[in-house]
Amino acid sequence: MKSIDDFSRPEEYISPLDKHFRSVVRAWVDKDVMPHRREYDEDWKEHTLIEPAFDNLMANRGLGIQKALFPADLGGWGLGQSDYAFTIACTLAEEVGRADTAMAVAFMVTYWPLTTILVEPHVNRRLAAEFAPMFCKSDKAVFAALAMTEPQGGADIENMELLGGKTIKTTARLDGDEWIINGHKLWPTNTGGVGQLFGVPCTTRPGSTDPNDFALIFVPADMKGVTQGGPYEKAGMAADKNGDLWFEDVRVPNWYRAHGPGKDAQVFKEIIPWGLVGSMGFLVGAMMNLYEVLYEFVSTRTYGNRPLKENDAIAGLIGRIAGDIEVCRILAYEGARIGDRRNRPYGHPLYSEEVLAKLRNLKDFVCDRAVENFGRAMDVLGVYGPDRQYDIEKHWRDIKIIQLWMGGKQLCQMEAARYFYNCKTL
Amino acid sequence: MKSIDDFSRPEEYISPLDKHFRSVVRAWVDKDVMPHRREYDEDWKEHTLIEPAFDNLMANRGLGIQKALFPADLGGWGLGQSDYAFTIACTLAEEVGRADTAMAVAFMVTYWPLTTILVEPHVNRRLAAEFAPMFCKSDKAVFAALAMTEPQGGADIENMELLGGKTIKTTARLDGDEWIINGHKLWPTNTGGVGQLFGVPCTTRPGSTDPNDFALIFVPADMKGVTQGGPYEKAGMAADKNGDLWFEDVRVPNWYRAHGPGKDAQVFKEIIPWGLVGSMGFLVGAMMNLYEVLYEFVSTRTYGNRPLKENDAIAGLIGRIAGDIEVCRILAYEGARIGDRRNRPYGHPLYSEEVLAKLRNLKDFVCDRAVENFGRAMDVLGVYGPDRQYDIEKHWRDIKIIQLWMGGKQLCQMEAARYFYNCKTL
Amino acid sequence: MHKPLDGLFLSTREHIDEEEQRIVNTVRQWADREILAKRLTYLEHYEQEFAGKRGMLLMEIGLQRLALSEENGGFGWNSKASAPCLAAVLMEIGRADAATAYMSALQFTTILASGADGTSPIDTLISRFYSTDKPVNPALILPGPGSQDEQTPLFFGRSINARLVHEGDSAILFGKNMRPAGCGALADHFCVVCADSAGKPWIAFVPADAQGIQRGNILQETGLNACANADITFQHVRLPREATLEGKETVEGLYLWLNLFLGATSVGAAMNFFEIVYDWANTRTIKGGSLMKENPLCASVLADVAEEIAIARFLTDDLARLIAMTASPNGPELQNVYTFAQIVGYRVQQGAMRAVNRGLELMGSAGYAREWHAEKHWRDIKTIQSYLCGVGAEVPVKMDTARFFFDCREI
Amino acid sequence: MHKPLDGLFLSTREHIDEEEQRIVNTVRQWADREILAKRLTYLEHYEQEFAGKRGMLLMEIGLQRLALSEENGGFGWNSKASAPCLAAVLMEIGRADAATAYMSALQFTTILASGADGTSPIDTLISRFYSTDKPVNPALILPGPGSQDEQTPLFFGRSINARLVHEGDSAILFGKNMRPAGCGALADHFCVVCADSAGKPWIAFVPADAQGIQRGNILQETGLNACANADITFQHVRLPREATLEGKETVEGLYLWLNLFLGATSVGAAMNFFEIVYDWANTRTIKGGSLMKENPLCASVLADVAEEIAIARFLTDDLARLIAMTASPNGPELQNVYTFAQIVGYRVQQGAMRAVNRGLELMGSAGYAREWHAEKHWRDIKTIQSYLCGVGAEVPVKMDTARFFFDCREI
Repeated sequence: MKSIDDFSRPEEYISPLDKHFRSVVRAWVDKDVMPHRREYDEDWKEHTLIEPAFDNLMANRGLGIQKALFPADLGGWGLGQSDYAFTIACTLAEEVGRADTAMAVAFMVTYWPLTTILVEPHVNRRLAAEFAPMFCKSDKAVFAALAMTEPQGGADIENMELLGGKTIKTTARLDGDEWIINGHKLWPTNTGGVGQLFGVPCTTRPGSTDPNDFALIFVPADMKGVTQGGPYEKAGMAADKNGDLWFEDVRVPNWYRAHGPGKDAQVFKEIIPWGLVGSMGFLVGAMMNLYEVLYEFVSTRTYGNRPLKENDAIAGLIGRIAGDIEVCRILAYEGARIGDRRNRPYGHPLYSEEVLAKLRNLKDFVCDRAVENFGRAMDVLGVYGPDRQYDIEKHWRDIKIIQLWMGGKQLCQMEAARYFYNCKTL
Repeated sequence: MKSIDDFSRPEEYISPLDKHFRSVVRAWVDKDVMPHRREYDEDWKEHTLIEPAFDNLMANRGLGIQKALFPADLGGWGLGQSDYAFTIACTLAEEVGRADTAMAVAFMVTYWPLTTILVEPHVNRRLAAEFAPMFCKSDKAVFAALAMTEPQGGADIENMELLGGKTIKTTARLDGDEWIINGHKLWPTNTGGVGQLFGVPCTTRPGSTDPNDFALIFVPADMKGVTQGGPYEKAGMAADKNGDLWFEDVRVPNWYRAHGPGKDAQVFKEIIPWGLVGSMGFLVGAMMNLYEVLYEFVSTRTYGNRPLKENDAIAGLIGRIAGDIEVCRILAYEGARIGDRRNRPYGHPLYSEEVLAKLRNLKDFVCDRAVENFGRAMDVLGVYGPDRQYDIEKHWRDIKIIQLWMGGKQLCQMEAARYFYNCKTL
Repeated sequence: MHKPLDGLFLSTREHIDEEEQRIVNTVRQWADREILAKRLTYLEHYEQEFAGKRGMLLMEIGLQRLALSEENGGFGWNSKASAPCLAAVLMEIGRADAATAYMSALQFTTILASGADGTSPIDTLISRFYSTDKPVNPALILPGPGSQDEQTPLFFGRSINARLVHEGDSAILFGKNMRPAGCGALADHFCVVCADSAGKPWIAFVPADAQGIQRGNILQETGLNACANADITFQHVRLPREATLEGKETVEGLYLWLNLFLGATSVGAAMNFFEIVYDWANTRTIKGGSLMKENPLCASVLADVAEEIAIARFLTDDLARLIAMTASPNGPELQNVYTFAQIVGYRVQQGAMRAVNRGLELMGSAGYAREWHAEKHWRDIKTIQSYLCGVGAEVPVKMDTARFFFDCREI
Repeated sequence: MHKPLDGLFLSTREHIDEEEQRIVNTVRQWADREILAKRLTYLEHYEQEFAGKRGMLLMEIGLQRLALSEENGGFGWNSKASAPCLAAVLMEIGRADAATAYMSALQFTTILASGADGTSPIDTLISRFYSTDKPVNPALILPGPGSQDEQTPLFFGRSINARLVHEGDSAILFGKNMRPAGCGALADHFCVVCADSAGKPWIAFVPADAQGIQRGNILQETGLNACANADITFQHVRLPREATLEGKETVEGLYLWLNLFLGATSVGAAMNFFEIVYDWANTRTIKGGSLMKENPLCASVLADVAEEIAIARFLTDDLARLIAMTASPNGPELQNVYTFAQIVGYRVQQGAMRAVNRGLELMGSAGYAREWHAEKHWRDIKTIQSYLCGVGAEVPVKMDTARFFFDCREI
């Protein structure tokens, strides 16, 4: 049998650490996730099964991967300094996403706000030192969240290009050496009770489009005035809790702001590429699992009394699925490399229109292929397609949300169009 | 305006020579092809306009690019020895294909049979020396052809994996120190009167599937017994002449066979990756031109009295077209790199199932996107879509043939399925 | 949304008379009052409240006897001419709840595929079974995937996994761990496509209380959650001979009805999805203030939603009319209508699914949250689509199509 | 191929009577005998031989007067109720030659969009124009792309590039370098969508010999080569007032007919493409010996060809029936049918195009060589599709759809 590792990657881009990361995470997946993932849907509220698995991946008592971005001298692995940070992120997203994309997103979103203060060239040493113990010394999985979305406006915050933050309703007011934060966020990954640190985009002057008025402020969940609602019930992605988040006169030290006026808006733009590359990694991972399941099914079940895969028409159909996985994997790693080129002479900064538009386009493309191919695969399984025991239907429910998040498909389309056609009014 | 060069390529793969090749070919395209290409359709039989342009590209009096693969000591440029041979081929295919994919295929197919004797590690010095003067010293464009297809069987010859050559009807019989060749080929690029050297796949034992009985023999067009019919009239691709080719007791020296028993079958398999990467390059080039034309149209023509591109729905549609071009370009260069990895420890030989299946898949994918996007673009132009002055409809007619050649879409699908699902009976 | 759907989604229905339309309207009222108006309640207390509503539909409104012949105590919508009316009714139920419609679709399929002529023994048998004051839960066991290690009789490539042996006046049924298209866990009867020892296909009507039936564990499935499913084993299940019906044409007839009824079910569900999206697009703002529906890109996605549903509904109506036409002496032949039923059936599911997938793109997390109900339609329709495929996605239908149009003999 | 197409591609046509069917059959005989049987000859000597065949169709068989009212000397297929028959006739012509059918489609559109009531002045005017013994070449100038540097009146977003000024009993027409949807170079008349000074749309019927008309050079276009096209300029072209018709509804009506007729034309061409593919698949061998049609992958491509055509034909028939239904007092409203006509029109072209694109995949170089004729259908249908889009691909139709279904006001 061909293995999932036979799908192409751009070999010249791969980190020397890739093999190591991949193998330890895959071992964890096979031991801690695969045997239980079919029960995750019923565990959406309590995370009785899910939490221990996270501990084994993220915390000190397990692989300890939650410290990866922190500088080595603060107890982390120093991946924030790596030339391959995006490529490794893609690898991790793939390996965890293969088992459960919700788990992958919950785990990786923990890095998300931290990229703004831990990844070269934007390391904020003081904040890094402040939060390092929380992540590097814990025997429990510790989750962070990026609290973007607000009740009105949906994807508006992600639409920084167009709106410049003018719709942000969450406010930060400087009072002496403290920020006072007020606002209501909803749906961030790692809320619903699990988040322990929030990166909170807010405005210092409501209605302003001046980037200097945009602030990204870190708020530990145990500060007074922070309230997390319970998790929403969703069609899938049970391992990722989402809920409401209220900030009521929450006070944090003034140096909890990521970088300061102007720079905050820039680093906020720079998180988008991470989210897009991660999304592609999740999808490719899920599709690699799709391939494994499908391979087994088409080899053992029959049409016309011959294995499905030996019927030329079905072979054509499943061949297209495998071919799309191949294509998407190449694109995901090319996307990761676009990120890793950020510090190179022939690369572009993460906040550049070029990087944002190209990654939006690739993410949109990979999402479409994933939605299409999981749907097709369920039909190949036919009466067995909707059965959770066959593992495809869970992915089918889960991956649709990847298409919908971060502003969804239409925002991707608009950013790509703006870039390629120099549109002025979209 | 964004330029066509803003579409992504994997920067780490690009040859140091890329910039040079690209600029000289683009200058030739803009001077010798662009002003005349709208008249090429009527020039399909005579090539009155087309031939001088070829001379300027290929022959000594022009860029002399037809000698590129020959070793430097034989008067060529030595690209057969380059680590970037596939990547450069992709670049050339792109640049010429941007103007006219038929021209691109006619020019590049000249290299096609020659790859089997001029590219490392399969250089046949004696044959190289024999044919070098023909290509390196001419002031006229000199065309070679690979005469595969036979009247019955269609794509059967390209389907070597399955049929092992058993359907080949063209025979080669050794008579003393000469091969005697008999057979009928049709549709090869660069026949219809223009071919001066043919690579002829034939069998030394009709009906055999033994690779040792497969022979690839070079036949100059002026040998006794070689007859070329006139060019067929086609829906497009006027710069590429195709016709019938008859061999009647044609005698060539026995050392005109590419390499010998076994090895010939292997090098014949190895031509397929060249054809597939070239095909992708042609398509990406044509799509880059599509982007140029479309950009202009959507910027100057209106819907709702605003430029088409400023309507969000049309922007979404044309954004998808640009996004697909981006995707296809990444895939084409990744495909080229798969070829250029052939001599590397982490690469695979050109004849391997892995390389063939993956490139078939990529080519199939890029073809589908091209057919789809040219069709869509014509509709964006609406009443102007079918007008040759807008340059898209010609590409639309031309690129469909790229989907159909080399065994067509279904053969690609089958090879990919066989590889990914280990199918035994397809 | 406060617009009549009929005014939006045109139909070429001309075969429904006033009496029939009254029944359609009654079902619509049931849907509006009993289900749609109370939907959020059901989300929390599904089991308790919802089952009763289905009872009201089947018993009080009487839908369980709708497709039974008048001779056997039914409403008499038991002929091919009733196809448009039955489809119209299922659209209305599907709009309220796809699972409820799905079960009625299986009921109708069972009844009509078995002839429903009012006189044959099997019709009498089935009619008696359905003439009860409790909702009957039906399940279908169709030809579908085979297993690597066994050769089965085939219905156009699909494996027939149940075997039938006739013994005098009895028929004995065998089959191991067969996967029904839904409802296996709660079925009161099975309608089973099986094969005799010569490989010829039959349909068998199997009451669930017959001796020798084993059910597997309840499966967790994507959608149609009210149609709890489980694998079924028949171990020497003895039936009266009149509970079986012979022939390839019988099975073709079954698919013909099934495609129509499941098409109507999914179109109904998709129409309610349209209503949800309509409300969303008419209240949601984007880009800091403008209504979503006024953005051309969003509008083009909305158009996709409406277009796919409109086309799916047209095609469903076309299929219903074609079936009705086969009742007339100059009507088209069964083999022909069978092929079209397969094509239309698969295209309708595909269209409905695309409509929902596109609509969800605009709803962000609301599309995904249970609360908004959009995701239920998405899961339900997908489940119906996969069930109907049987195995190999659309390939079996493609093979049917090529066989008919191009005279293929070996595929 | 030696099978009757009607037996393969079912239709739900019920509105064609025997008399009407006879005309359809006559056209089919013309197609078979005069065109299909002699196709290879035409390839070489198109101009000389082919024009005469169109004359035979229009004059001897009389199709030029088919859609004229009886009052004005026509056959009387001039009402909405004739939609199914007219579509059926166009399918038969399209099967023989899309360009010939295209020109008839433009004739029918001109006549029916102008009322064709047998009494109005414009109907009389047009009828007189068509009552000649030479084939009339029609051209349409539709709303479409605008130019960056000018604001034009709009028909639902599409630019109306011709202007109309009324002066007493005359109407004066202006317009510069306008691109007709085919036939501009050889038109005997133009049917022009134009706008008055208030921006209100009109239709104008313009004989080509009117003063002030300039034609540009003949364009080289993808397909429909017999419909030689050229840009048209109207410089103060004076028409009698009765050659103009007012109102948005008039233009909606024009699109409604155009979508139906071009749909029928493309479906007809696609059906002949089906016949070509049928023959190919039944003779071509692959994989060293087996018939192409017996390979499941090829069969699934063949199925796509048949399926797309079958669905396109169904939808065309549906649209024809819907139009016929508007003739009855309880029929659907124009705005509604307009939207469906746009949807169906675009889907039919898309389906026909996909059928051909898929079929070509199997034909290798034969699909591409002029000799096999497959490529002509491919070019012709693509040309019709692009013409019908007008500008912006399917976006204008999507906007129409969203506007109707979701009450958008600003798009």
